[in-house]
Amino acid sequence: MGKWWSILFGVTMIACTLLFVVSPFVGWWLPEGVSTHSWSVDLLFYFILGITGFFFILTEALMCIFMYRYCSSEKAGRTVAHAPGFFVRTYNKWTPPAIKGSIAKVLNDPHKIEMAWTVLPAVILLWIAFAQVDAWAVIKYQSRMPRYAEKNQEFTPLQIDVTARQWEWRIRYPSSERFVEWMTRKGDPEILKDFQSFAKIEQKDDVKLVNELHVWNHHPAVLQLSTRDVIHSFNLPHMRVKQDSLPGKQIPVWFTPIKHNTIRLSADGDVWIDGYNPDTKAQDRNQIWDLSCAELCGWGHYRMVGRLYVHESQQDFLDWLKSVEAKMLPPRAK
Amino acid sequence: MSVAHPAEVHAHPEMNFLSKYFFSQDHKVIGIQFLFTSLIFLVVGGGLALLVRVQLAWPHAEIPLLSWMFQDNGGRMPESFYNMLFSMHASVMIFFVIIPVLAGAFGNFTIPLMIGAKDMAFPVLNMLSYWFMWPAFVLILSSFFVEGGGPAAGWTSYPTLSSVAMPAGEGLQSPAAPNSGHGQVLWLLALTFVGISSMLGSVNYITTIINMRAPGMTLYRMPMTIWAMFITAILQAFALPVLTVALILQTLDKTIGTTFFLPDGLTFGNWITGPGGGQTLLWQHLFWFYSHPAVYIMILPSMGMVSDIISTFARRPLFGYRAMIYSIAGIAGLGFIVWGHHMFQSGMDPRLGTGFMIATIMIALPSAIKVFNWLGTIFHGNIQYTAAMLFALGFVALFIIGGLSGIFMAATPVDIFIHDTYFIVAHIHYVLFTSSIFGIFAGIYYWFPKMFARQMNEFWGRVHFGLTFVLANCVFFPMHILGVGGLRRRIPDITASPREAAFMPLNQFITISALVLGAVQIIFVINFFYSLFRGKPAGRNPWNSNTLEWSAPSPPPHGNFETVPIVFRGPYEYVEVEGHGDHLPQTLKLEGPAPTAGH
Amino acid sequence: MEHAKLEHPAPEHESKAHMGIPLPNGKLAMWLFLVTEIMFFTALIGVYIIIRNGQPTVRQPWPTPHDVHLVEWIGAFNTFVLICSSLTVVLAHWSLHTKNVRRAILYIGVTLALGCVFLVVKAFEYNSKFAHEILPGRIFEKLDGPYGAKFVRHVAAQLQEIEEHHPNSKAIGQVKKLREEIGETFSGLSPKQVNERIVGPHHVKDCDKPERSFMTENDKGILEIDPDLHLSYSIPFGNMWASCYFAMTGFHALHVFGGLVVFTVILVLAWRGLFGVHHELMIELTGLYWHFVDIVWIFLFPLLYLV
Amino acid sequence: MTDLEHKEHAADHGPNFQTYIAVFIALCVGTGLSFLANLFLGQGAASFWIIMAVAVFKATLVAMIFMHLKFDWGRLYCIVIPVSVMAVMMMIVLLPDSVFYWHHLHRQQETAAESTGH
Repeated sequence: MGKWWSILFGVTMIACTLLFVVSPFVGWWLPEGVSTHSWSVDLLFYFILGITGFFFILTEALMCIFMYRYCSSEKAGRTVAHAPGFFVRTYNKWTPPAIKGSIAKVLNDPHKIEMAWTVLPAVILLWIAFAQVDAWAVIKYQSRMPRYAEKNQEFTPLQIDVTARQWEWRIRYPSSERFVEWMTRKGDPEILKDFQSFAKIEQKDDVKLVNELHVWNHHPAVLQLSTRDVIHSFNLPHMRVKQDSLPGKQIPVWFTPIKHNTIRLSADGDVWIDGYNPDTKAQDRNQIWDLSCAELCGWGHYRMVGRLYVHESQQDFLDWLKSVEAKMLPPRAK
Repeated sequence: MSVAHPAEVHAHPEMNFLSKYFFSQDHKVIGIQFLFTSLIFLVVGGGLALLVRVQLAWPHAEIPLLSWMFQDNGGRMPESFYNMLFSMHASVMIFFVIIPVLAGAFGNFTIPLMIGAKDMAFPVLNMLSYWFMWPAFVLILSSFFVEGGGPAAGWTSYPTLSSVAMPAGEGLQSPAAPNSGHGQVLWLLALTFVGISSMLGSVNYITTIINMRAPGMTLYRMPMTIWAMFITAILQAFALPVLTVALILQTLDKTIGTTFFLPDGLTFGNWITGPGGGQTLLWQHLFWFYSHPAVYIMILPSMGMVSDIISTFARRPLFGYRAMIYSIAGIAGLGFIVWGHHMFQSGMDPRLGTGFMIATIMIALPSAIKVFNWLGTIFHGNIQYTAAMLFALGFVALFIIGGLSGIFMAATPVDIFIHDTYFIVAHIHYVLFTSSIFGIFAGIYYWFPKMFARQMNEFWGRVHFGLTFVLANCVFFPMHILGVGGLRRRIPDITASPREAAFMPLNQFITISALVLGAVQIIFVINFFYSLFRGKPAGRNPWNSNTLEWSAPSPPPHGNFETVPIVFRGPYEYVEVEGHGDHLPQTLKLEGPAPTAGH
Repeated sequence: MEHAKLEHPAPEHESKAHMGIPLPNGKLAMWLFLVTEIMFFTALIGVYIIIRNGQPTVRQPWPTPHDVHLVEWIGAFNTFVLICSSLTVVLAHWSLHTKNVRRAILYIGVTLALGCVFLVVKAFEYNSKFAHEILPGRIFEKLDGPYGAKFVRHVAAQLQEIEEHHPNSKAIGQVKKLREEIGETFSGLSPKQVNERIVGPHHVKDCDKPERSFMTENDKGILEIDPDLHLSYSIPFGNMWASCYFAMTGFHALHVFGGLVVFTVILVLAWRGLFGVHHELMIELTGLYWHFVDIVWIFLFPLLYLV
Repeated sequence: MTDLEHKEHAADHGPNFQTYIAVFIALCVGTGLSFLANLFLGQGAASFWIIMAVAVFKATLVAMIFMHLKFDWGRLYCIVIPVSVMAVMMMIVLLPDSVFYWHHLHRQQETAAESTGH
């Protein structure tokens, strides 16, 4: 009867493991990674998944085997025929060791086993920990973020101001004129100042949109994140970006897309198709990338969802920016 | 160098019903009081969880039983009500179920019995620590019924969502979240009372364990339960005051217009808040400075109890007794320097994040040692599958999952994706439900004979375990998959984003499992109450356990032991000895050469 | 492992009633209680340090004691009072130890009196804060936008009251002039200029400097001439200061009050003739608590009044 | 054994009257010193360190002599040391985040904003 329990444990654990094996094939898995961050984040995820998976299977299997093997038999009652010495020796010195051979040398000294299963996991855990440091630094450290090109050969990141409020993302882009100046007049101290003050000072001809984040492919984008009311969390799951925005603070976030999902439908018009899949050349729901809020921010939290549009090239982005500007009301005369 | 103290426990005269069961100063009665009140709250918290699950699985359907409350909303649950549900579910489960049961009920019941004391060091203080819970009970329950309903800012209650208040004279309702008004203030006050109660308890526990042990009960002869309770009490003494300060400051923010957690000039609709100067991150730091150690407060006692139970029913000495103690102490020590891992994405200095990450990942080490030691204990054992043992083994099997999934979130880059998704929900429930609550179940099945002098029905106990074990995995394991898929937590309607809507089938499976899991607990309730009155009478020591409490009569009278027990050996010497079987109680003095404890 | 040191060799002591360290339970528990209290005040002081230093702007300084009507010597006097009370309570314990019960009661009485003096001084301090509206949420600290207009209206009302109730003030001339300048429509002067008139050009913070000042270097603000007038002025981070001040000193005062209750109980016991040498432990524990309250003030005084 | 008993003996007696008075005088002098430091040096790094050092010194004196910690040290160190460590850690560990990091970020942005003349 007792052995039945180890089978129940075993079957349940196997079912759990199988779920992890099967679900990627059903589409319940990491969303497609489309930024430079996603490569390192996913790699580390699989790295940890491998190690933890191995130890999960190892320990659960050992446990089920022990539960099966050392089940008290009804007949024998509560007494054990003979206890192997190396456990008893931990507490008592009466029973002689029972196991012989080379393994016995380790096993017979419980301190050695304990050292072994302390040091080995410690090394593995430290390895896991230090494997993370660089990826984290690249994604989050201020000092590692792309900054304004101070020399001509560098390239300037796109800078966007994102302000969260209950329950929408308000996104502010530089005007097309200003944008072109940023991108062309590199190394100019005047432009540097303008670039650095963009997040602090709003100008009348800035382009403002709600819940629509536009960037272009293979170019770093720096988002200046702030909030007007409560804590929100800027979450781009496909880009592996997540950062809380704090009331009263401004936090830069960056990423570089490696895939685009937006294309111009007609050469002369301003109609853009999103969810465009470069492989199948068609609109695809999986290519609709969301920009959501990941931190509870009130009752509308769940529907604080915007969209991310990645254009194919800088020119496409500029075209789009101009098409939005054209639709905007002309700024009031000064 | 021990000192004889005057008897702290005076002879108890015959008492009437009220002073015996309500205003009792007897640690056992207080423990049982904690147990009963907390089990009632377990039902409340479980009910809230089931409502949460129902809403998640069928977001556009009417809510059964409660739809009359939401006539304006077409019978569907409003979003703010959903937020209230999960906030209260977490608060109730953490502060009114797990902590009171583990520290309050089992701590009170086991500590004097297992160290061989007559009672706690300060019985009146002990009684007060229970009665300080009552204002908390009343406040937290009344928060459901005040204007605006209960708090809806999550159990973490992050400002400014929770703490922003209307301009002076416009009431307490919050412009950010309609629920976070009166309900929030009541919640804050209730938690303050819980904190005071726990602080009183922890001072008492530490004093009792240090100074009230029976002769011969050296520190390294204490059972793991006592070690765990001891270290838990230390954690509470150090961490709780910080939470108390945070709660008081947020209450002041909410009521009299201070701005500790409120920066300047925020905009809510048409209203701009006045000058501030506070910091929202400060709350998170203070809150997690307590609440991360609180996670260990919620798991360490379970670990201790499980160690005792596994050793008893495997009829083997606990493997690596000292390593177990050191690893508990290590978890507790490291637990104070890892709170930042809740805040990796919060806007904290990312360089601090690196430091916190390394400390956090290293905390998996003592946990791993404990798991290996439990496995080492059942290795070559003679395992008896009682209900208590099954829950203890279930604890080990599922704590492994909870521990391993923690590494994902401790790793900062992976946490960027995992943070605030269902992965964390899976993790906390593997640690808190399938570990802490399994430990509680194991403890109840194990100590029930000592508490009430009757045994619970073993057959139904095993049925209860089998169903709970399988269903708990059905409920919580798929949440890992949801998290890996990036499903955000704390959202009432996953169809708001098409990407997340794909997880609907899995969500519905989880909900159905959760409903069945809830129903299965009825077996336990019936078994509990039936056994209370009709159960098989238990002798002093139905499990042939070695620890000290089993040498007292069942139930132990006031003063616990007939004579002061004298301890001669460690708690886990389940070793075959000529003429004694494998049962060597701690009070047993063997003839011949004294059994050196090996250490 | 520090606990190992607590352990004592078992076998010889099996006849004794308990294991444990040679400290009475009460003393151990009192120290553990003090541990929770230390963490409590640490968190409060930590919050204060973070809030005070965490202000990102350099132009808006944290208020000086002068800005918020805090008088250093009163704080120093209160420190002295508490130190005296610490001495008397320890002497009470010492007297009881040397079996001199009457002197112990006397010392306890003096301690109670000193504690009361502390609270009375504190009450006067609080009263002056209330009178000058230095309360959380009531202090004007920004003079831009709608806050500025509110500030001018508030000052105008205060000026009117001064004219009515304090016509003999030294600064009455300036008060009348300022009220005229503000005018009926509250638009005569900008809020920053009104603030400058009140505090004087030397005391205006950088962030509150008006763009055009009508005051010369030699002009004095109204409050410089008559500091007792109840006039609001801009205190950057004043609300935050007041929040911290009241939270910290308030909880400290509550602890002082708790100590006074215990001393009163002891005196009542003594009055009924129940107090004796067997209360030595109780006096020692009360003393431990009282010294802790003293230590908290030893840190609060410099943190709030001096640095 | 005798050593411990001796210690207990000492704890019973504690310091004598003269010690208490000496400590009291030291505390008063300390208070005066910090008051004067503030009066003459004003607010600045020098007076800050003097005043805080005096405060720590005073607190140590009260704890050691008045609270008899010096005599109970052998039994209470395992409570006092951890709480001191925790208390100091609690205050220091928040500084890098809540103070320095945001000072740094904000100053960068502010100088950028000011340099454009707004």
